[in-house]
Amino acid sequence: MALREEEITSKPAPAANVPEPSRGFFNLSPLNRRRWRNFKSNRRAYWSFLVFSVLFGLSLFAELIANDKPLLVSFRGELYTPVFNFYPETQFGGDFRTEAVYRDPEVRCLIISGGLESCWDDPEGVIEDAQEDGIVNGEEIEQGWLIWPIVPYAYNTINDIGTSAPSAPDANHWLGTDDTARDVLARVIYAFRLSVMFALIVTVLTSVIGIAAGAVQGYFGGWVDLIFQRIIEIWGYTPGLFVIIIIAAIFRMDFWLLVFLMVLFGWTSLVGVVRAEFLRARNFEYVRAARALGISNRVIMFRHVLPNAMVATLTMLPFIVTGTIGGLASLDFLGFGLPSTAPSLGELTLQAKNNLQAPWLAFTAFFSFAIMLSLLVFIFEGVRDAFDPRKTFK
Amino acid sequence: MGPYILRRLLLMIPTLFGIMVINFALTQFVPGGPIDQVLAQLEGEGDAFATISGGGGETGNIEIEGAYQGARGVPPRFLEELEIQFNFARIVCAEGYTGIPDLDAEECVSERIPALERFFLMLWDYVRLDFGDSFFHSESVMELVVDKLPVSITLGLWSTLIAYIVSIPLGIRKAVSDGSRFDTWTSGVIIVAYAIPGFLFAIMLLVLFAGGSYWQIFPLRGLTSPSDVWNTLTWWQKILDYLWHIALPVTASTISAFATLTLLTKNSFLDEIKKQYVTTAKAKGLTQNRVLYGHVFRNAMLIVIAGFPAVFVSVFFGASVIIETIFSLDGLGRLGFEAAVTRNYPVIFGTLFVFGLIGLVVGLLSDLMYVWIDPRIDFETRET
Amino acid sequence: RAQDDLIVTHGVSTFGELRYGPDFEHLDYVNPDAPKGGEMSFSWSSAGGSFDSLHPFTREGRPAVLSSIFFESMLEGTADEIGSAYCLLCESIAYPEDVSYVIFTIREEARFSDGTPVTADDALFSYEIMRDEGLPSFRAAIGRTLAGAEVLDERRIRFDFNPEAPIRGRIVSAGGLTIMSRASHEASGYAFSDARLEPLTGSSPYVLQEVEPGQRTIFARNPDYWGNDLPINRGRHNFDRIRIEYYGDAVAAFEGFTAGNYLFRQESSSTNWATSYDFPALERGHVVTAELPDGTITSGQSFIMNLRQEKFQDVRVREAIALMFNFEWTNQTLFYGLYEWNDSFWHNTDLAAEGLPSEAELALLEPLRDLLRPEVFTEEVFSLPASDPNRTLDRRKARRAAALLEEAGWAVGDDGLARNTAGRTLDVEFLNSSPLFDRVINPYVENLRAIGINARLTRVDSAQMTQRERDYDFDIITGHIPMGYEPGNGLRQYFGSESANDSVFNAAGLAHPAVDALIEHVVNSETQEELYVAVAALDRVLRWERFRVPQWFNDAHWVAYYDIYRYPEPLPPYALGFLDFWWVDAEAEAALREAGAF
Amino acid sequence: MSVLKVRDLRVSFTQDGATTDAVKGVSFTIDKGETVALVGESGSGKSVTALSTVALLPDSAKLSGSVKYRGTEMIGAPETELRHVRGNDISFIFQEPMTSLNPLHTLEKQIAESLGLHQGLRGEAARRRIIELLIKVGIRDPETRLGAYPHQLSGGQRQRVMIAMALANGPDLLIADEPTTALDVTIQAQILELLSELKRAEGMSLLFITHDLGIVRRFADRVCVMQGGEIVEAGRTAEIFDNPKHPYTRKLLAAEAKGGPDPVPENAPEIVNTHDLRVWFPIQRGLLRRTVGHVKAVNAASISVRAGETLGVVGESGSGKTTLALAVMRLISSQGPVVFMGQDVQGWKSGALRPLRRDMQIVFQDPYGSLSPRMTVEQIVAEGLGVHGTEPGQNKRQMVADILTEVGLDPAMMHRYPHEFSGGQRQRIAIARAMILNPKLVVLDEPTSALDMTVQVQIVELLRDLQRRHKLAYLFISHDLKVVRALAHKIIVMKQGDIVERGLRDEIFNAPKSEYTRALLAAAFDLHAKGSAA
Ligand SMILES: Nc1ncnc2c1ncn2[C@@H]1O[C@H](COP(=O)(O)OP(=O)(O)OP(=O)(O)O)[C@@H](O)[C@H]1O
Ligand SMILES: Nc1ncnc2c1ncn2[C@@H]1O[C@H](COP(=O)(O)OP(=O)(O)OP(=O)(O)O)[C@@H](O)[C@H]1O
Ligand SMILES: [Mg+2]
Ligand SMILES: [Mg+2]
Repeated sequence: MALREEEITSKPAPAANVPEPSRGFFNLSPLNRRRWRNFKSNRRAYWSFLVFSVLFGLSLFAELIANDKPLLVSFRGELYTPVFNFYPETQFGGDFRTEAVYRDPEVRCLIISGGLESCWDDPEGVIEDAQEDGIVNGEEIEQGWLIWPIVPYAYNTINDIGTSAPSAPDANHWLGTDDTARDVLARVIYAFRLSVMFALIVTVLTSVIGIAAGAVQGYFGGWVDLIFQRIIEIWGYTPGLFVIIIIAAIFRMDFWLLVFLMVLFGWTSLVGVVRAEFLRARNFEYVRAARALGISNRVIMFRHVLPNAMVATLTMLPFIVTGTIGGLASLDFLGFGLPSTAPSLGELTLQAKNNLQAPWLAFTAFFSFAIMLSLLVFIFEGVRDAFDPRKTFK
Repeated sequence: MGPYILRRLLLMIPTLFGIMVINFALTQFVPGGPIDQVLAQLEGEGDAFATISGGGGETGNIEIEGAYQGARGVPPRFLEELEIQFNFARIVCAEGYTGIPDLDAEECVSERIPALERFFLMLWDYVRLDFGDSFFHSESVMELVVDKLPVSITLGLWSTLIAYIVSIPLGIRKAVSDGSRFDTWTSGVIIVAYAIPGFLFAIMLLVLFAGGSYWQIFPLRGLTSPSDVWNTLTWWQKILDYLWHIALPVTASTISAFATLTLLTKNSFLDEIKKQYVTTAKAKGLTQNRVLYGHVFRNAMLIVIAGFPAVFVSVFFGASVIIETIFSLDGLGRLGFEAAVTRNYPVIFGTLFVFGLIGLVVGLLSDLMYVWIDPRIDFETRET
Repeated sequence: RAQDDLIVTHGVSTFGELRYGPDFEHLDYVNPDAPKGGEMSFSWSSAGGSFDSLHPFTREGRPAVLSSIFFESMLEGTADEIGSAYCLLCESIAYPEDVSYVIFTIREEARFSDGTPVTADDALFSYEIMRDEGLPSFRAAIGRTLAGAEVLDERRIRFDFNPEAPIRGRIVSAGGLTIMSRASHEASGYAFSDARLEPLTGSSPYVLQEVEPGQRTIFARNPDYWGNDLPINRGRHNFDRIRIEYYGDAVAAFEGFTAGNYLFRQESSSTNWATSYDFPALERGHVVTAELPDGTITSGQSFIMNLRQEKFQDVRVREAIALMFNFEWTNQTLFYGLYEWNDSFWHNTDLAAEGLPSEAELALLEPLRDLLRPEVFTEEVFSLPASDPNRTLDRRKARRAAALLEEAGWAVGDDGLARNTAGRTLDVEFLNSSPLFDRVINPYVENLRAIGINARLTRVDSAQMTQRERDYDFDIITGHIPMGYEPGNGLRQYFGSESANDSVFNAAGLAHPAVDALIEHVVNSETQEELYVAVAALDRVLRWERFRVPQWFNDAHWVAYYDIYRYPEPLPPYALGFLDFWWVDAEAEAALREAGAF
Repeated sequence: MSVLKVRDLRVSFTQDGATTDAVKGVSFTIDKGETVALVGESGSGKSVTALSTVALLPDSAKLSGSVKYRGTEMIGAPETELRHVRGNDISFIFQEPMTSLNPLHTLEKQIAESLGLHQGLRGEAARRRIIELLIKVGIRDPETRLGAYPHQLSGGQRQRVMIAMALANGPDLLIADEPTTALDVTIQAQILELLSELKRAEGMSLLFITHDLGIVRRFADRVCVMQGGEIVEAGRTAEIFDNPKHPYTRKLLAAEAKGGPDPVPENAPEIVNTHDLRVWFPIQRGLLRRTVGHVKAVNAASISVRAGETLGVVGESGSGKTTLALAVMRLISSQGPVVFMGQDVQGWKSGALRPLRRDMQIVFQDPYGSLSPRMTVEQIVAEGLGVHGTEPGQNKRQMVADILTEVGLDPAMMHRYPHEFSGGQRQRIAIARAMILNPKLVVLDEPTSALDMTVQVQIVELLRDLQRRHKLAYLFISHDLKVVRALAHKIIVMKQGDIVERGLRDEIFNAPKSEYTRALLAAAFDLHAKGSAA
């Protein structure tokens, strides 16, 4: 074994220059790239993430997917976009100056037939006639058309279903209708967006505040902890319901007000665990080492301690998300949530409870929750793995 | 530690005071007070549970007892009496009036008591452990609470216990076999269980296993059989009877509790299980279970175990109104909900005070538990 | 006063003849040979399905259902007459021509359930305690009618009436007083206003057998009941036991029925009635369902507009709003077509106004012509046109409503909202505390928006609802305007100007001099004809005011029961009587028990 | 028959897509009663080899080859079998005792567990045996120490607990991975004596991993020299020492920290000075944790270090060296003034102290514990730069790479997490982290304990070089008197919290005054003398 002297020396040749590793992908640092790779190698998490993103992304365009206004209307040769613009019925030769109700046969007839008078008597007949050959009663008409979204109902469209609501799924209403004769599918699409947005915003805010508060308490201890904890205790015993009633009596409930209220009463939920983790972690040797380095407390808390105290937070996050949706539901339940026209998964669940004879409501509610929660849990599991330095994938 | 505990105990006084102040202040602003509620009830409305218990027709209430004849309405005098009864007002009599203050007397009038004074009167009563009477029950607040305890304890205790007993070992196993098929399907199951909305699940259980349409296995309501049956049972039959009754409600209130706890356990374990000291423990030749339960457990379970007392209390507070309603159980959940809806302030404040106190003590205990679990923990500042 | 001036009778009626003479054998609608025995059981799940008191005369505590079952009163009404009452505890009623007082003579054999005789002193006690410590509404009613009472002897008591009290209801209201035993109250150790689970002693056929709060109450027939042989009691009180099961939740209660935990059920939800009655016991024929006609007056359930608000001053706006409620669609889509429309304030009775005003009505209306709308005289009484049941938005009605709005100065602008000349939108808020009504109001709101009204629904909790109602801080609420068969003083509370700003019953805040005048006519009418005419005129005027949008009512009792109960046919118009004159068919019961139905 | 037979063992770690071959085909055998020493470069795969014998490597490791314990194959053996062998037949002393003990178990519990498991000893019997063991490994007042948690022990004490734990069951084969690095020479001697005793009495075999060639020479029967994952040379101890064949072996044997520190200029400013510094740890008992007494870790320590000067701190294990260091760094509370660059920083808030921190750095005795597990080495080393700012024109990454190179690490490894390194590598990371800031004062708590001689020499050179260039002041704690001699200008000797002697380097080494110092020196040089004599 002939080794040359240089090879033996344990001192590697001085690295004259370490090139900046190429930062291709999203410009991630090597560490983040490693995390991203870890995340991706958890197939379950990765797919969940994709599916969730797609679902949420789609629901952002709910207005184009489920709406009771056509996407595009051609009337007398001109194009209209009812989804984005307000057109009174008079625009199409009708008699109301309020917004045209496009799903009304009369209005549809007016559009298709280019504004025929006979629409008032027999809209269906005229439509059929017009679509057949473009000639109604022997007269040539300026044929118009409407392009509908996939689901031609909005979340608050009250449908004429001909039977009693809630009605079972059928060709028109794929998931049936709810107890107010509104299309369940359309409501779920909007509800998914609303609930998820709501929950994500609330969760992000509550966890940021909650983690910060817990971290400060646990890390500094002493009087900071004592006083802060007391404040939280006092806060914890504040009857949120009453505050909400008071606020609701003063303002009209809307999305952002509810977000505010939920955050106001939700941020304490993480404080306890984060505080406990910090109380423990601040004794670790590496925290001492960081302090010896002269790193500021803030950085120590968030760069050194937090990642190692993240378990609880990451585990709880998906549950906070769904818990928030559930909280919204209970508020709806008591009548302090969003107005009952607003689409929310909570409202759907309540309807399910009150209409056991209409199991499609329960199934829809349940599957929406189950799918969403599973996706979130799996995603956060992946995130946890990605941040686990010891995680290995085979 | 001694001085710290003393400090915490002393701080409970201002904390409790703060809690009471905030709550009292808030109730001053809540629209609709107890008097409105009395009036609503006298008019046959104001059923606090109408929203929860469901049912009810779209037409007015069905009157079983024929409505009494005569006009409806409330004399103003009655309102005054109510105000006095509810301690919103008191009778003051002109000077020189002797005898018992009475609204009927010429010299006496009812005078509203300022909020601040009411607050301190109330606190003074509480300090003397007098929690007053419910506005609506003709029972003292404490009696009410004691009446409702068995239900809450039953639901709370059992579901908490079951949740812990199942979730912790399950979480540990999942951590050990992270990524395996077992891990995946158990995750699936607990998530699905969690995703079922609790009250829907409760109703489903009720309809399936207690109603007359499917399998009539369990009773529909109550904690035990009615007293005529109950009194004939031997003690072990009583236990069976009790278990038989609580099976459905406890299942319903436990079902969703597994998910968080299991995953919390799993993730905490995952974090610890690869640390150096675990290798040491393995090198000692310990069985896997002893490594897991003897070594990792305590390190991993800080959050879970330390949270236990808090969970225990929250079980009382958060006792589910809906589960209680569905299974016709009269517990604190319903008491609290009803009190909030009917603005039954003595009950609200009384329970708040007592539970607040218990909560604060338990909070302290749980902090001490941290120290017991991990002796490195203390609560002092690190400004050395 | 000389005894012989007095009219002595076994019963009284406000107008006209008594149906039953002094020597009647039994009430016409009962089965005099109904077998005694068995048990009637039903469930209760409102108010949280619990109770903590068996003392219904105080505001404290939550009294159990039927907790006044223990008590009887001097007089007893019947289910096939209006305004008649017959002696029950009393042997005879005696009163002077001017009805300034009434003397009841208590039957010799009348006994409380503890065996002690019912005395005039007990009646006095009952009167006094209810007057001084009873529920405020009792107090108000008693105080208004009765001036005092006096024990004449062991068995005779005299009640004096307030001279202002309308003559019509005097005797009935005195005779309706619940009679309880003074001794039992004094021995109870409770203040009268305390809630409690040991009821006061009464004289009725039922006594308490078992009470378990939150679970059940059982009332048992008193075998020693003193009045078993009274003609008025024949064929009645047939059940040995009445059992009431309490459930916290409506679904649980229903499941209890399907499981045979109780055997009689009256359904109140249209959805349930239409969809839930298909469980095994029913399919096996153990349970039968029936829709039994209900001849009672409706409760006047309506959307009520708050006339105190500027925007509702114009009757055209009110009519436009009313037009947009599509009852037919609502009924078909939301209620399985089970309800009826209650157009009149006296719907389902002979008192309602119809068509053009009659001569007699005109006689009352003519003097008020200046105060009234011309259409009252010229057109048929106002009634909303029927809508298309298949479409939420009835274009015909919408067009009419839009035109009315426009006429009233609310033109629809470029944003699709109606605005007045000041540029304000027409904001209409529905205030509601019941989640059940969301599904009714939401489509209505959508319809209103379709004609440019900026409508919305606000749901609040019941305490806040009460407060806002009392502060008149609302636009439209759902309310009841329950009218009686013999309306009287109560009308002032509902429609009188004096109550417009201090009564919750006059929710609309109606203050209309013509209405006030007509109420006087009603109150002072002395014969049934007079009354009917006056009420019809009032109904007509009220309806033309268009301040309420009638909702609906149920013209039948929806009942389901295990096939062991029987009832006399035909049922009387004014009561279902399942606790009163139904009975158990013992054979059928045995058969079902055999079959394992319960 | 051989107790352990390793054939062509290969271990590689897969992380981040790339594989690192840590062990590349190692073969050796250990016979009954034999001591085999595994020496070699830091990071050459010694620990990994040792751990793989009873399958204790992390999941990311892939191993092949064969390890036979008394004829039974260990690689791929079922868990139950391994469990039986572990702790009972093969005992382990881990390289990093600081992190290897369960932080939440008391000392008593940690040892009792092994006893209970393999010998069924419980209660009083177990306790007696524990005390006996603790006395054997030289822990003072064992009775009072039974309830102590690892964090309340000094580095050396923890290591001795580790040893006691490993010896508790009288193993057949003891694998000792640098068992004496944190021990002072007297205790070290005592421990080695104990091991020989066991060898003699019970025929225990030993796989001994160490950097201390003196010990190897005195103690081992055979030596395997490892480099870069391979055994480059193996043979009987005497042969290897007398006649090393492989160039690396030759180099290793030749390496020794020689020379002395450069003289300190007369007028050098004083960087730090303490006067009667005192640290007493309360002893708490019971649920309420009442204070029942104090561990007087440091009593009235007065020290002073000038720019360019090195103060060596030596003394028995548990004598308060680390505590003193932490107190000087103001990382634990203490009483008495700590004057840093002319300012008494005692009682300053951490915020006020922060700007000064750039000038005072510390290398912890437990490098593993002092590295944040979720940060990469790059982040760890660069962190201080981030706080205190880099001078313009400097590239952080480049600076990290340079300092890593200087401490002998491959900069390519800087994206790894701390747990992916060997003990010695981690120690060097800790040194790099402190040095990158160019501080004025560096407290080095046993900075070379896990380094092989060649690297040690390199580090000593580096330290000297930096001191020369930047006039650094060092507070240098070590048990290795040779390194102390090579670096320190002044020396203090500590014993049970007191400074028992202080003086210039030569005074202490040549004319020790106190009894204790004499004993210490005797033990040290006697040990080594014996070693070189053999
Ligand atoms: N988990 C791991 N992942 C990746 N590489 C690792 C891992 N553990 C060890 N290594 C690498 O394997 C090589 C051998 O490490 P080992 O711990 O066996 O060294 P050693 O000879 O014990 O060194 P020292 O004397 O410094 O303790 C080192 O280069 C180290 O960086
Ligand atoms: N947090 C603590 N609580 C109680 N005692 C402690 C604590 N930390 C250290 N000690 C004790 O203080 C004494 C001094 O410990 P220190 O770590 O300073 O020793 P050392 O000189 O560094 O020893 P070694 O050479 O073994 O590292 C020891 O007896 C130790 O047990
Ligand atoms: Mg090593
Ligand atoms: Mg030390």
